[in-house]
Amino acid sequence: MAKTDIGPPDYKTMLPPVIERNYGKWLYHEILKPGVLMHVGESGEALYSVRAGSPRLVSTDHIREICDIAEKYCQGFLRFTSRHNIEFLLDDEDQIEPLVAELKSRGYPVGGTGHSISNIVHTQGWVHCHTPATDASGPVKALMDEIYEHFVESKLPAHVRIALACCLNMCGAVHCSDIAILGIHRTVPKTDNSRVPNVCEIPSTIASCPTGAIRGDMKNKTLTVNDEKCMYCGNCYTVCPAMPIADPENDGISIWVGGKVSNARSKPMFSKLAIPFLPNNPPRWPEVVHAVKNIIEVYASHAKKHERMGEWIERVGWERFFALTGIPFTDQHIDDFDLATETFRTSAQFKWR
Amino acid sequence: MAKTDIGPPDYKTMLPPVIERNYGKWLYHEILKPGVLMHVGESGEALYSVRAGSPRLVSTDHIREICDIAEKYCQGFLRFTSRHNIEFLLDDEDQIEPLVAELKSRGYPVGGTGHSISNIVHTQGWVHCHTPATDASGPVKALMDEIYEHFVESKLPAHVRIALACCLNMCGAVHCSDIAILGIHRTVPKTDNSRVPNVCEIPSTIASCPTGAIRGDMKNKTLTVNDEKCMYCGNCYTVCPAMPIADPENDGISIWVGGKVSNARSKPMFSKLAIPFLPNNPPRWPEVVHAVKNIIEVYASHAKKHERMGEWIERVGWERFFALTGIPFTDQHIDDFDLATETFRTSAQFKWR
Amino acid sequence: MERSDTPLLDELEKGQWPSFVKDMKEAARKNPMAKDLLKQLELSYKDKIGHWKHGGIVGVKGYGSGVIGRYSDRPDLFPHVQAFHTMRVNHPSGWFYKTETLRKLCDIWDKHGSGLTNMHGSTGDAILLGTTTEHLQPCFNDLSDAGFDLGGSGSALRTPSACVGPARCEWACVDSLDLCYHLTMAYQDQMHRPMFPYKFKIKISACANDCVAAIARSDLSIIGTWKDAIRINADEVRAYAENINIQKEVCDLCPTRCMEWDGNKLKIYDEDCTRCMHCINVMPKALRPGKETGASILVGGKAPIVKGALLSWVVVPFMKLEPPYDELKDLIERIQDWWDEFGKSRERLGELIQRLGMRVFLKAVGLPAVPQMVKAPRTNPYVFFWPEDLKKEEK
Amino acid sequence: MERSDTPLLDELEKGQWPSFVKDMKEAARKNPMAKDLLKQLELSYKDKIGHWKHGGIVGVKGYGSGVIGRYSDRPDLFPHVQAFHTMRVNHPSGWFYKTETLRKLCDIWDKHGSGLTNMHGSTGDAILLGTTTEHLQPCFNDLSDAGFDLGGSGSALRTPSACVGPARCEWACVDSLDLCYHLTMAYQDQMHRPMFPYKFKIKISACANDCVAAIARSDLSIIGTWKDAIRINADEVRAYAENINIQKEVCDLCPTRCMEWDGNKLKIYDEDCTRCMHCINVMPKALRPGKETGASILVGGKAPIVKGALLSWVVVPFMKLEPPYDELKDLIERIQDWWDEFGKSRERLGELIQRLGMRVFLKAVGLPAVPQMVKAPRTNPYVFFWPEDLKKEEK
Ligand code: SRM
Ligand code: SRM
Ligand code: SRM
Ligand code: SRM
Ligand code: SF4
Ligand code: SF4
Ligand code: SF4
Ligand code: SF4
Ligand code: SF4
Ligand code: SF4
Ligand code: SF4
Ligand code: SF4
Repeated sequence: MAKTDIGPPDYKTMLPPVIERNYGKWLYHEILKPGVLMHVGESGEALYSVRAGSPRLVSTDHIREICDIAEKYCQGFLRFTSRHNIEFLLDDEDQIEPLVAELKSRGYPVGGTGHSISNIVHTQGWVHCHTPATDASGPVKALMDEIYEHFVESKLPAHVRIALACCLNMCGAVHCSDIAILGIHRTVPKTDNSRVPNVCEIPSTIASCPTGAIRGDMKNKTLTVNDEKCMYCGNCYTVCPAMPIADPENDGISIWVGGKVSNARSKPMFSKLAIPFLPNNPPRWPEVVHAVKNIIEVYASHAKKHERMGEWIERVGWERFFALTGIPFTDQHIDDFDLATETFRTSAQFKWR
Repeated sequence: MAKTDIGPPDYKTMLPPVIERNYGKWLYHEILKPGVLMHVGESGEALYSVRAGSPRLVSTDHIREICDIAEKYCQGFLRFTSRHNIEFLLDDEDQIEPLVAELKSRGYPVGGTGHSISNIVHTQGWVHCHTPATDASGPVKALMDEIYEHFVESKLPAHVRIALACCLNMCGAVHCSDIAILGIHRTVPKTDNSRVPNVCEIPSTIASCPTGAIRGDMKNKTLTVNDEKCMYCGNCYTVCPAMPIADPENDGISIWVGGKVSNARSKPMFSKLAIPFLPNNPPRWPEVVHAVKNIIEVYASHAKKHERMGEWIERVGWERFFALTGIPFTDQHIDDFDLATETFRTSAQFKWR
Repeated sequence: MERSDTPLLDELEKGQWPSFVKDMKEAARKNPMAKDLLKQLELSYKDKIGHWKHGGIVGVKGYGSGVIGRYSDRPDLFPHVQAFHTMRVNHPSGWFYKTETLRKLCDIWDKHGSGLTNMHGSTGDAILLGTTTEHLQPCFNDLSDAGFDLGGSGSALRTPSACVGPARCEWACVDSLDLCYHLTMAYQDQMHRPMFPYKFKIKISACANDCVAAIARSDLSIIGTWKDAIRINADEVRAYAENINIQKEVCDLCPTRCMEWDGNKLKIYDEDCTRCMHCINVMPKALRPGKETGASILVGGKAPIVKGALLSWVVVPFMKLEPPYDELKDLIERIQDWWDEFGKSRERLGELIQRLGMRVFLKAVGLPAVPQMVKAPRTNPYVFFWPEDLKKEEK
Repeated sequence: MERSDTPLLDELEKGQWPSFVKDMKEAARKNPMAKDLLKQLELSYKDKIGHWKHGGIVGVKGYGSGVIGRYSDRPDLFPHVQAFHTMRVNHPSGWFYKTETLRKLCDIWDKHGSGLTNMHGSTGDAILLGTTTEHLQPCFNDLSDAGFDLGGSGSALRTPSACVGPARCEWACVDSLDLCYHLTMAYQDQMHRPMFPYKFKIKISACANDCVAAIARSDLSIIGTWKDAIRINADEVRAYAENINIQKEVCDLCPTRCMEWDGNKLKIYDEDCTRCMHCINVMPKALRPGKETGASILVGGKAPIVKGALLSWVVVPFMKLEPPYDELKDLIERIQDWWDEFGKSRERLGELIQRLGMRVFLKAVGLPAVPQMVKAPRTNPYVFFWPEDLKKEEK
């Protein structure tokens, strides 16, 4: 019988000796070049981390390749980052260049540090989930190919964090990203009332709807959606499989901007709607790639140093953001959920554009 | 038969000649001294306005006295301000000093301009309304006596606008004042179900409750309040006289700070809760007077020039405001109505005090 | 010395600020209503509770509003205020008066009422405080003869009000007084015969200083502004520099930081200016609003009841406002029609928009969505699409 | 040349960024599940729709969570992914691995699953992507033997995660890794046996840069901070001054403007500092967090479903955090007990507090109200009073 509740391996057994010795006693760091960090301890000892990009959806052979590299240069010590990059941990400065060279030759991008675009946090999409309105890995790959330079170089005004979630559940918390790419449905779920009695609990389905669009008939065990109140979040489908919502023609992607998580300078902020809808256009989602690149370029050429996307927009104003990016403003940009009034312009201060 | 729908007298017939001549063609103004404004037209002509305080609740004899003065110095032209002060309108500079002298001798305070505390906008209170939780004119008089110097002088960092409303209906819109004094009830209305069928409409009474605390029984024509959900707003009483809420022992006053209306520098802001409760202590409400003076003094000694109360607090932080004023912070300060989450500190940025 | 009937209120005759108790006593000397009011108020000061009953519906012929009914809960003690109704009287725009007009008002009120008034009520009306039911109609007749009319109450339009504007202020971007008068005259019917879901208030400030607090307390707030550049008088700027620190007091407090001062010349990047008025306020001799003036239209402002207080928000960034104000009146009527159709009883315009959403409102009244309407776009992904936004489904 | 089965996906092998399609093909070469996954994904690319059915409940003995059930809606076409469940595996704190450990994981997964993984999932688990129902238990057995355990799913605690913290970062104010490991071990039961109203996430960032995005995506967010002064190395400040504009890049961007730089000396008014990290971030050699370190505890963060997204907010401004972390664990348990008692099904902690109010929450968990909990006090006057706040009524 397998042991249960043993928890994960103790991280202490996973740390390279240089970390063990300097644990909690680091003094400062420097970014030696994009993707290469040096952390210096109070002891004077240095740890070098080389960060490489990853598609996150990786095969066991790919992991073994990473292991091979780590064994060759890092005594077998490595880590993954909170954005799913790979970090090779070295104590020997001389190994940096050979490692970087080998990584490049094997097609691993080295970068993601400082004022760059790091890996795109993303989710399952069509690879494994049941509620996606788009794929995850595909748009990420298509986009990273096009903004590759911003991963391997560090030439933006500040960090730009991009995330993608394939449905409104927002796994990965795209809601606080400089640029969020979000799969959305746009049509009302098609309730199959013949299945409802078997697979759905009526009260919890009703409760699942954020806008109260679902009415239930307890006697006949049926559910009805008020089309006018439904904003296609898909939450009812999560609790009731008889309410599928995917719709190949009308599902797609929305783009959100200006969120952040860190407390540096400004407080954490949610991302705000920039583009309500772009079509799903596999395999390379050109409309999405184009839209995101446009936003990055406008940001890069207008923001001041250290200014995150949201900080820049707050400074110049949303009217200016829409003018500069050429993105049309629509009634969909205006909040109409619970806290909507907090977003209304309750002042006479605004710019003409 | 009296003519109906004739509307008010045409304002054009009420304007002094100097205004008629310079209407819409003013060039600039100067505050010659507290309470005395000079407006200069493109024509070079000047209009002088002398502003005097008023209790607002005035007798016809008082109005006649004002008329006497206006006739003596201003050819019978005067106006009232949006804060219920009286303005005497002169075109002869030489009349200013005699006018000011006469006003002073008759007990009219001259001031309220510039960085002063102007008249307190207020409401009916026990003088005429049916829902007050406190009096209006009384606390205003008691307070103005104590902060008189701030009306007749102009030595604060910026305008301080004080308003008082005797119940949550907030006539006069105290909700955007530098300091708002608000009458509040603190006990649940006592429903008289014997009167409900005659004087109340059940559905509209239920609908009147912001927190959904009222249940109705349509058959027996009764109303029940869920004590736990009631926050004593008194709105049910407004629509249903059988639900009186006044309670001499527990009614009183709350103090709110940091609101503003103008768009100058910062956007208009609501006032925020400073002191949840002070007792009704007629005739001079010493606790209220003391509390407001304390807030004014702390503000006066800490804010920068041109910084309104709310702007100062936003700059230094609410934790600092409570520390400097010595006002205790309680769970009542934390919002728990509809938009509460918008007020929570969703960041790691704060001061220790 | 005689013992006073009103020992508590007497305390409020002391002190430097003008005393309402003095005014009440003045009136009480000649008027029994005022006398009973004073005594009832003293009782309230003793009991710490009001002594008025829940208001009743009283009025004048042909009108459904303009009078607030009021009855004492102790008519046994204070028979002269058994009925003590308030009359709300339309004020002249900007609260300008000639003394002869004011004197007429006083005479009428001495004849029919308590002799006590509020100059003015918070909405802006001249408030005639306390008369009997019988006196309402005769009082109204006299008012009407003297050229006065009643304001609003109940589910009706209220007397619009306006800042002093072009009559005395160099910053007026619209003729607030004329517009106020025009709207007051145009909407007499809506004011006097309640037919809306609830009250509706209009206030006009001729610039962003908002001296009538329009944004905080009107369902429709009109705030003057301009489209072109701030007018700079460079010499006067330099003159100010001798007395104030322009960098600190002006440039550093500009919300958009769109000004540069090099110690000699002031440069404003007008495309970034949000016309907050601060720089102009501090240097009125040196700076003036631009010449292409008009107003922003905002809607939804109100006090807390029922769903919480709202400040008005922008729905039309810029509208030229010139007589006969047709564009504005059209808009007001489209807005009121929609509110009238969909608003529940006691639901203010702002609350209705809150309930149904801006997109529904904008479509109904025919206004285009623009970024100036929001502080920021939505953060939640609960986005509705209009049917016409979608591709036809294949099946 | 042979026509490819996956012409659409093949397009995603092109380009410079590492391709997941390459990995899928790699796995597909030896694994039929991976092969069918690839083909089903191609179909999705063609159809623009997912081909997975609504998840079912599957698991391993004794656990109610850790596995996400998944079934193809085209088992006719892709029989090898008819069942294709994901296993969520607890990661070592900070995602540190020795290669030997990783290799073990790979071997197990080649034996039991598709050979495809996510390193890592968004919550932080090592995600083993796709196996059959029969393989779940044997796979778990092998994982357990290798020292691994499952993470959470359903209405259970999720694997806590932490920033790299003291292992590599000079700014760590708490031992995020040790705390993460400690909590993960302490709460194995809550993680593996769903008994909450909904999911519960804990994330730990050892400073306010929040490198695990704790504030945005955990019900309980722990963010390191300090109470004393920022440590300044004056020489290093001067050294930075040669490369950067300290006034512009540091002082002017300080959110509280509490720094003064005179070209030679940097002065920080620490009582005004909100420890945002910006100045330290820009000059890591010159500035360091203080020595009196601990963490702020925030609660309520979550994604939009159902009531809208929330960021966590402060409930304990400062807590010292040292093993055995009793104060913290007490608090977590009090919070979870309250949530457990009052939370509706699928109601996250933040939503429950939103529904019942902070005052009820604070009282229940025994925390004092402090101004650090709010951006600003309430603006609406709908204030509740506890019965004990009131005077006894006389009648
Ligand atoms: C490795 C990692 C932590 C981990 O446990 O895995 C990490 C490591 C460091 N972060 Fe971070 N951060 C990491 C994710 C984050 C995240 C979370 C995220 O992106 O999802 C954030 C919040 C992002 C946001 O606000 O949306 C984050 C916000 C920061 C900041 C604040 C940036 C800002 O100005 O807003 C700093 C400070 C800086 O870089 O100047 C920072 C600084 C650092 C430093 C310099 C800390 C140090 O002294 O070692 C590390 C190197 C940064 C670099 O890449 O240049 N780290 N950092 C994560 C790397 C992710 C990746 O692969 O790219
Ligand atoms: C007479 C009056 C208009 C009226 O139609 O009656 C008026 C008149 C002027 N206001 Fe005002 N304001 C008047 C109520 C207001 C209000 C409304 C209120 O207080 O309820 C506000 C909004 C207050 C708020 O934000 O809460 C208001 C915000 C301003 C401001 C912006 C102040 C700020 O920095 O926030 C200015 C600009 C300034 O004074 O520098 C201003 C400036 C002025 C100027 C200088 C305009 C001018 O050039 O003539 C006038 C003399 C001001 C003075 O008293 O120093 N006026 N002013 C009102 C006098 C009320 C009183 O008796 O005290
Ligand atoms: C007389 C006056 C106060 C004063 O002393 O100045 C007043 C007095 C009353 N107001 Fe008011 N309101 C007065 C201006 C206001 C204002 C300010 C304004 O209009 O600029 C407001 C806030 C702005 C707004 O409308 O939102 C205001 C918000 C209310 C409310 C809450 C409305 C809301 O939607 O939140 C009520 C409650 C109601 O309508 O049932 C209310 C109700 C009342 C009633 C009619 C009491 C009631 O529940 O029926 C009061 C009658 C008192 C009496 O016996 O005379 N009064 N009331 C003001 C009208 C005088 C005038 O005509 O000039
Ligand atoms: C695998 C993963 C995405 C990924 O590719 O990384 C994931 C996948 C799913 N998430 Fe998630 N969530 C994952 C991290 C998150 C995160 C991020 C985090 O934990 O830091 C969030 C946002 C933070 C939060 O919890 O609020 C997240 C918010 C949701 C929600 C919305 C919850 C809410 O309260 O708003 C749902 C909906 C639900 O629970 O019914 C959801 C539901 C799901 C389900 C179980 C679908 C469902 O409706 O039952 C997905 C299963 C996919 C599959 O077939 O494998 N997932 N989910 C992540 C877990 C991997 C891991 O264990 O490491
Ligand atoms: S975001 Fe939605 S579709 Fe994507 S993995 Fe999460 S639950 Fe599934
Ligand atoms: S999709 Fe969302 S909004 Fe529409 S009925 Fe389902 S739960 Fe409600
Ligand atoms: S604030 Fe309340 S009590 Fe005072 S006058 Fe207005 S409605 Fe009456
Ligand atoms: S007083 Fe207010 S909260 Fe209490 S029952 Fe009446 S309407 Fe509801
Ligand atoms: S609102 Fe503007 S225009 Fe009107 S009086 Fe005030 S400052 Fe002058
Ligand atoms: S009006 Fe306001 S925003 Fe415009 S320049 Fe002057 S201070 Fe700046
Ligand atoms: S959160 Fe702070 S302590 Fe943790 S890794 Fe990031 S910068 Fe370092
Ligand atoms: S940590 Fe942030 S708030 Fe504190 S001094 Fe540095 S920049 Fe300013």
